[in-house]
Amino acid sequence: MTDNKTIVRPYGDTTGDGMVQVSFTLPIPHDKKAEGAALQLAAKMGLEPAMLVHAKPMGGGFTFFVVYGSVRHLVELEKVQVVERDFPLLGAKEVNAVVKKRMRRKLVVVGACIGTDAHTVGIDAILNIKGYAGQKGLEYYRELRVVNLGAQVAVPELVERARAEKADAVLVSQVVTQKDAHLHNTKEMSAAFREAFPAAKRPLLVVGGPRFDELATGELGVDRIFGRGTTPAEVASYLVHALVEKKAVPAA
Amino acid sequence: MTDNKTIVRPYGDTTGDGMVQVSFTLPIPHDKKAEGAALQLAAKMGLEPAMLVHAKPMGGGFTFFVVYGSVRHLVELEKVQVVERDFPLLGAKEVNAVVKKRMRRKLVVVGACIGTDAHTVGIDAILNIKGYAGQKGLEYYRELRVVNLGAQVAVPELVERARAEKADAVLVSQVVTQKDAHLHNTKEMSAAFREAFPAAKRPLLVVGGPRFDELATGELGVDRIFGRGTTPAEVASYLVHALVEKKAVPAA
Amino acid sequence: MKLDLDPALVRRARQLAREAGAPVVDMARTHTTVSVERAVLRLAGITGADPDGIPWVNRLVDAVRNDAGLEHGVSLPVFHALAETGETDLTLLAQKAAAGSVRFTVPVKKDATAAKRLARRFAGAGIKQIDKRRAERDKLIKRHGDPKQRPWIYLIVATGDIYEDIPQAQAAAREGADIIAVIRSTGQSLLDYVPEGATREGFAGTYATQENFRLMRAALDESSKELGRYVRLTNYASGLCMPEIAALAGLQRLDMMLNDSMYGILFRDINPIRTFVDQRFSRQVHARAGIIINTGEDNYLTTADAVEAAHTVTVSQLLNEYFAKEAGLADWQLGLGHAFEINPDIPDSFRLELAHALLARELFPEAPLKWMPPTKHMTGDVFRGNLLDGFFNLAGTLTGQGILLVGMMTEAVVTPWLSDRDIALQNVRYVLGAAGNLHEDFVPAPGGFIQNRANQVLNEAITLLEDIKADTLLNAIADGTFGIMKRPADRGKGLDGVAKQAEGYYNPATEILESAPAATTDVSER
Amino acid sequence: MKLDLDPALVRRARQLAREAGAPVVDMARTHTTVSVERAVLRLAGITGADPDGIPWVNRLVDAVRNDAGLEHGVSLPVFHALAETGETDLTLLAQKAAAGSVRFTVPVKKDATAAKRLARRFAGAGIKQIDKRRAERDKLIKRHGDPKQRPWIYLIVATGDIYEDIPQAQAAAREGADIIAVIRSTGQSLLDYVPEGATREGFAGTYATQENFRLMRAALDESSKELGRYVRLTNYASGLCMPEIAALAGLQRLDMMLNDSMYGILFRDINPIRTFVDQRFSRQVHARAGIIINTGEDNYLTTADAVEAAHTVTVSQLLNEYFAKEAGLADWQLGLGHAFEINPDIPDSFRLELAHALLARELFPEAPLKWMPPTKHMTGDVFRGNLLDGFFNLAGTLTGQGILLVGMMTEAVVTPWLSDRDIALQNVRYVLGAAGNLHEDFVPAPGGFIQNRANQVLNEAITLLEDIKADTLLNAIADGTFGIMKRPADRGKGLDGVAKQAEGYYNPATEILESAPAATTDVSER
Ligand code: B12
Ligand code: B12
Ligand SMILES: Cc1ncc(COP(=O)(O)O)c(C=O)c1O
Ligand SMILES: Cc1ncc(COP(=O)(O)O)c(C=O)c1O
Repeated sequence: MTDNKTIVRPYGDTTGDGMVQVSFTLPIPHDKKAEGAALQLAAKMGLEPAMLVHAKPMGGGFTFFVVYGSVRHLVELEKVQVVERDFPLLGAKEVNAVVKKRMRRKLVVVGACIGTDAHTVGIDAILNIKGYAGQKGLEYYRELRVVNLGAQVAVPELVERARAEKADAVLVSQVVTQKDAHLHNTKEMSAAFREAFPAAKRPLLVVGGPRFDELATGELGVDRIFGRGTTPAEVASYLVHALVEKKAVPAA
Repeated sequence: MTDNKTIVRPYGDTTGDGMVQVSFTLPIPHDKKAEGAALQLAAKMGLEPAMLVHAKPMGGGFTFFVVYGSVRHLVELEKVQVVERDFPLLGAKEVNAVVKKRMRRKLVVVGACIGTDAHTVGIDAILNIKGYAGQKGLEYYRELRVVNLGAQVAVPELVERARAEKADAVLVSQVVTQKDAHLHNTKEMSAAFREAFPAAKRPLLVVGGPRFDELATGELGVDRIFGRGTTPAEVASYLVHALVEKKAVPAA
Repeated sequence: MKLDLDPALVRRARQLAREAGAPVVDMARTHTTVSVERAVLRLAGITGADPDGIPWVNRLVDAVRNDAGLEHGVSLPVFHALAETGETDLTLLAQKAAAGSVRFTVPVKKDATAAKRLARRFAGAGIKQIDKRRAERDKLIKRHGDPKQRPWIYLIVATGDIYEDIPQAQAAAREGADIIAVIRSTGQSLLDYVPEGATREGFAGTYATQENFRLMRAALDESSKELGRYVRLTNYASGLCMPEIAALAGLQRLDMMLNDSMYGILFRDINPIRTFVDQRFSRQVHARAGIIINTGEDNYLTTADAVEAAHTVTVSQLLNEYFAKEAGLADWQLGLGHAFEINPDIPDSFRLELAHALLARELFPEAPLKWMPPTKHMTGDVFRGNLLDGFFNLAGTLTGQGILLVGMMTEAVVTPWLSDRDIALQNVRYVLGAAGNLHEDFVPAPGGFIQNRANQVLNEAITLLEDIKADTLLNAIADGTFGIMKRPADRGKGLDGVAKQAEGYYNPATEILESAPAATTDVSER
Repeated sequence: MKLDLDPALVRRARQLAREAGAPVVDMARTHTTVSVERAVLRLAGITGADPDGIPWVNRLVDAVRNDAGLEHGVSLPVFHALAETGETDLTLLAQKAAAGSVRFTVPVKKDATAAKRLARRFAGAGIKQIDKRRAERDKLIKRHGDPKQRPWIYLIVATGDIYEDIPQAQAAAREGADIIAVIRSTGQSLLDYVPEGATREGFAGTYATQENFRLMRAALDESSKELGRYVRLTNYASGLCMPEIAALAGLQRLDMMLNDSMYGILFRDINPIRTFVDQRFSRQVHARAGIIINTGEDNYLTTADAVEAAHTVTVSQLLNEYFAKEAGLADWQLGLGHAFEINPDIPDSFRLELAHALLARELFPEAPLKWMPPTKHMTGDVFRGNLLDGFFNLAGTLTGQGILLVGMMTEAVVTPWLSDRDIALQNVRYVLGAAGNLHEDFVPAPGGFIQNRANQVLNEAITLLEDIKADTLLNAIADGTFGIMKRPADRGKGLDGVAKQAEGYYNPATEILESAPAATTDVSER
């Protein structure tokens, strides 16, 4: 495999075969027409030719399908957009040293699961000493002061605490995504901070959770988004980078 | 579920949510960019928003992905094309009666797996007395004479036997589809029959197997295609319909 | 018995649980909560909500509390006022109270006696209604029959919209589910009221309301008839409204309820005292209604490690058993929870699961144990997920679990899709059909890995129970003993809804529930 | 022994197989085939193909047969001609013969003695090459080690293109495969010659050629080094060129070969006599090369029902064992096949699988049984497919199988994709890691379902062997006893390539293989 490919296709068992697997349910009873409908959808998704390999009626009005086939789409690697880490990954010592030297006070982080979300394991993985994936959490960093508000924190309460604690950064976790709960809650949160703080004083807003699109900062009004498998060191390094190194005034 | 819907979308857990599951491999090592590439492909397939829920590096240069998301495509039921059964489904008795009365001789069927394909279970399911899905095969029909040539029959041999047996219909099975073997073999077969017989004398050409597109008769040069789960009665009924009822001269 | 447990050790474990739990029961007997009081009034017939969606029962209890405090219970003031105003309907009384035209006082002497009598009559009517529902259930089970196999197959619906939930539940029943659980919307458990009416707007779950209960139970009655098998319905009592939801469940003939003595404390940060008080009353109601409770030990293993913390599950099961029996529940009503949550990558993980599952089975031989699927170690790799679920199902049948909560391959992705449920049920059908009798050939080697592990967990549980007894359960909870969650007794939500009972506290429902024995359901039929 | 089989019955079964097989061995000893003769010449060093791709060995044997017939073997005429023409290279001789400039006769007397000596020298060189390869394998196994676990993990690649196969095979090895099998292109087994060179154009498999063997073996040697574990390579001997491919496999240090005494007859409609003759010679070569054979009983269960026909698998295994031992193979070389092909929808299907698998295990305690995954009842439902494969893996480890052919969730869809293999290996790793020691707790109930079923199958096998002995094996095959395929002895492909040996028939390779014992490989290391 050479690394300077710029266009690739999905790979089943031969380079360029474009093969993918798809499954879905249509809300129609199983018959030939339903199978045709499934193939129509596969065609619209770009599978050509598509093989309908499984169709299972479910409870009367629904049918589940499995389709295999070759997608005609090309993946253009040069056009791929990702949030690459644009800051150096630091160890705890380095983070502490930078904060101590440049801020001359503790960097204050306030964390919470907002809305009705009670999944604290993710934010705890980042904040608690215990940490994640073998790395200690931010509480372990001597020069950070961490206030973890836990689960189901209402947005006004979060804003108040952030103000009271003089938070440099607010870290929010959202795990439940049904009906886009995570997006609604995050937007509500960032709007509240924008309303409550003048642009220059607003704490850095960081949101995380397994189902975010890391590119969506603009849309959600936050400074950074962290996804699946984030480690504490990444977060700490980012905070130092954004708050100390860049001394960046977060975009309003 | 009403039956007069004309437009539907895939169904995850709510009407209209459009949710589908997709998996594929890209021939690139796993990193953030690869995940972005996977999301790009998902977007091209119409998933919007797409959630990349699994990425697994495989043997260095490949990454496997699982993506969930909502496809924007609509399934237009009115535009679905299928080969609906356009003939009545007859019992063995009726088939025998029609052949006896209208043909006044036995209807001759020659069957084979052609090319290098040795999967006889499918054609045997249609032809052998034992049959399939509780239905007896064509050998059981008193007024049909069945010559089953078995596996890996070369096309010239098939043409010769069809001529020698005065076949009314030739039934060909193709199960192996890698590199479109089934399509190549079928085309070769139909071309050979077209060359060997004048249009009016050419036997009815029927092909079957689990991965055919039943709409592809024109492209493959055959009269009918049968797919997954075909039953002997369907085939017998079709033969009677095409050879006796319609007295159709198959299109050249 | 495949584990060869020492009966003396088992007895000791149970004795310790009793001793560790007793002070908490004393506390529960001597306190009340806004939700307990609201539950009483719901049993007494109050319904409906104000134009803002706040139930009249909340308005009424708040009004009473304002005027007369909570410590005497609301029954005396409310029924005294009812008699005084000449009303016959509690809902109308609540409306009047909301309009400010009624004031509440704690009656004394003759007035008190009269109010008690009235309260007992009203509450008694509600409890009679529950008895009727229970008899109805018995009749329907007789008519349609119980599931043919053990474990019973338990399936979740969670669309957020009761009208999407219903067809999905019916489809699931058709595909083989014996029990349907309607998951609640996130956040409901922290609401200090029970929403009203049919709802379509939940997140990752559907609100638990009396009307939703009714709609779903009616739909499943249809399914039971269609399928010739009584399909059970489950919902959640846990949360700030545990007693009220228990009452509504009894009134709408739900069949099982999630009801854990500590879940609310640990996972919803509800005040410990509030929870223990609410829990006891709600269990008394469940006992009466013939409802099977489901406890929540599985949750501990999502925050703590399933191997390290295995003994905390055992301890919690023993405590849940003690609290449940004290509240009047019978063995057949104890759906004690445990889960298949060991990291699948560790060596012998499946045998460890078998050891833990068998330990629970043999410690609680008469209880319909609820076996919960892998969640923590599920990933977006849905193919692997379905495989893990298959081994979970296998462990369930090999160790004779009573209730199998069906795992979904999309556990780490979405709340279950219709097709996920279908695939999951197919998985269960395969495993139970192909290997449902394999327990006959499953004989843990004497002194071998499985027996040793089970005995180790039991011993660790006993040591922990000794510590808890010495230190008190409330302190143990404060220290993060369960699920690594630290919950001090003076913190957490809902504490302001708790009151120590005053002299003369009166609760007609408790009185009835503690005096008359629950209607007998033939246990052998369960 | 978990099944409590009656040793007298087992002895009887084995005795009957010997008696049923003996006439076929006699037949094999007294016939030769074009492919046996070509194999001898390949051992003697002929290589390459004419411009049309027809190997020179085919051209040469055809020429000899034309001039002198087949019944004396080709060695005498060929080496006589070699001596006569003064050539030293068989390939050049073949080219001359093709050009019509050599004619072949069967030498007599002194000429015959000289030709024999020459033939023995040439063939001996090839066999020495095979011995060298075997020693090389032993050395590499010592260096890199054998897999740590049983069963060994066996994986298929089948892209049709050797240059796609190679990276896929290496990726699979990295993910845990202990054995890589390169599936052959459809149709190759009916070619009466072995294609030449590296190939990229197979359908649903890659051509078996000496060069492809070499390329893949070299690639896997690299992988072995990288992984610190000797990765074995498998290909297919079966088909019209069984003896030649066996020779090429020995020369290129393949480690295992598909080699069944009846597969070609039943599933490729190859003439029974041709097959039995070819089979014996090819197994003698495998014996010498230290190659493990894989038999094909699994295939019967794709056309016949796995429950009804279970005993035909046992019978075939016993016959395969007899033929193999007669040809010089040792127990550790007998990868007898069987498969997980019972309809998963029938009750207790998994326990039936366990019974069948354990029967094979206990009948052939020293053989590295090859356990084949579900194929027939796999469907396009890949989620269910992965689950079934998991239970297949579980059955494999519970019953101590030697070689696990890894099942693919896409069995009913496509030849395996890279990702299918990865998912399948992950499945195997989970099952072996989580439940690899569960056999300790798997104790079929005495007189229970599993023991009864195993004994029933053994009894049915004995009855069938008695019938076969009475009726002859050739007639039994003609009657459709195996896989419901009817194959009369006078029909099928390749019959014209068979000749009864004449007086004075000479085959230097057979002579060497039957006299000198195969190099000893330390069995305990396997
Ligand atoms: C553990 C768990 C629970 C526990 C939570 C315990 C606790 N104290 O957190 C319990 C049992 C209580 C629970 C309950 C429920 N759960 Co839950 N739960 C899970 C489970 C199994 C694992 C989640 C987890 O802990 N992952 C491990 C952590 C480490 O990963 P993570 O959260 O992704 O965090 C990482 C990154 O995302 C990132 N990150 C996350 N947050 C943040 C924040 C910042 C600032 C940064 C920088 C990074 C960051 O860093 C972390 C480390 O890498 C998942 C299923 C699964 N396997 O994923 C379901 C799941 C999340 N739960 C779900 C649901 C629906 C619920 C309930 C609502 C069900 C109900 N109606 O009763 C309830 C109620 C919870 C509520 N009100 O929110 C759904 C959500 C569906 C959806 N996509 O909308 C899931 C996916 C299960 C399912 N398929 O239904 N759950
Ligand atoms: C049984 C089987 C075999 C048996 C075949 C025995 C025999 N005598 O047929 C054996 C073990 C010998 C075998 C060998 C091989 N097989 Co195979 N085999 C299968 C298997 C497990 C089942 C196929 C089957 O019998 N289906 C049941 C029948 C009833 O279904 P059907 O064929 O679809 O037929 C129905 C309809 O399609 C239709 N129909 C079919 N034909 C016709 C014809 C007419 C005229 C009509 C009207 C209808 C009709 O009616 C039938 C009844 O409804 C499939 C995997 C699977 N589960 O599908 C692989 C499979 C078909 N095999 C496969 C391969 C690659 C091979 C090999 C080439 C592998 C190798 N290189 O060694 C070999 C060689 C075979 C060869 N030369 O062709 C691949 C094909 C991949 C592809 N899509 O290209 C599959 C899909 C497995 C895989 N994933 O790799 N195989
Ligand atoms: C015992 C118990 N109660 C309640 C719940 C759900 O609680 P909530 O509705 O607060 O999310 C669970 C979690 O599954 C539980 O185990
Ligand atoms: C023993 C044996 N030989 C050969 C084959 C493959 O044969 P072919 O290459 O003819 O498809 C099989 C099938 O898997 C087999 O089991």
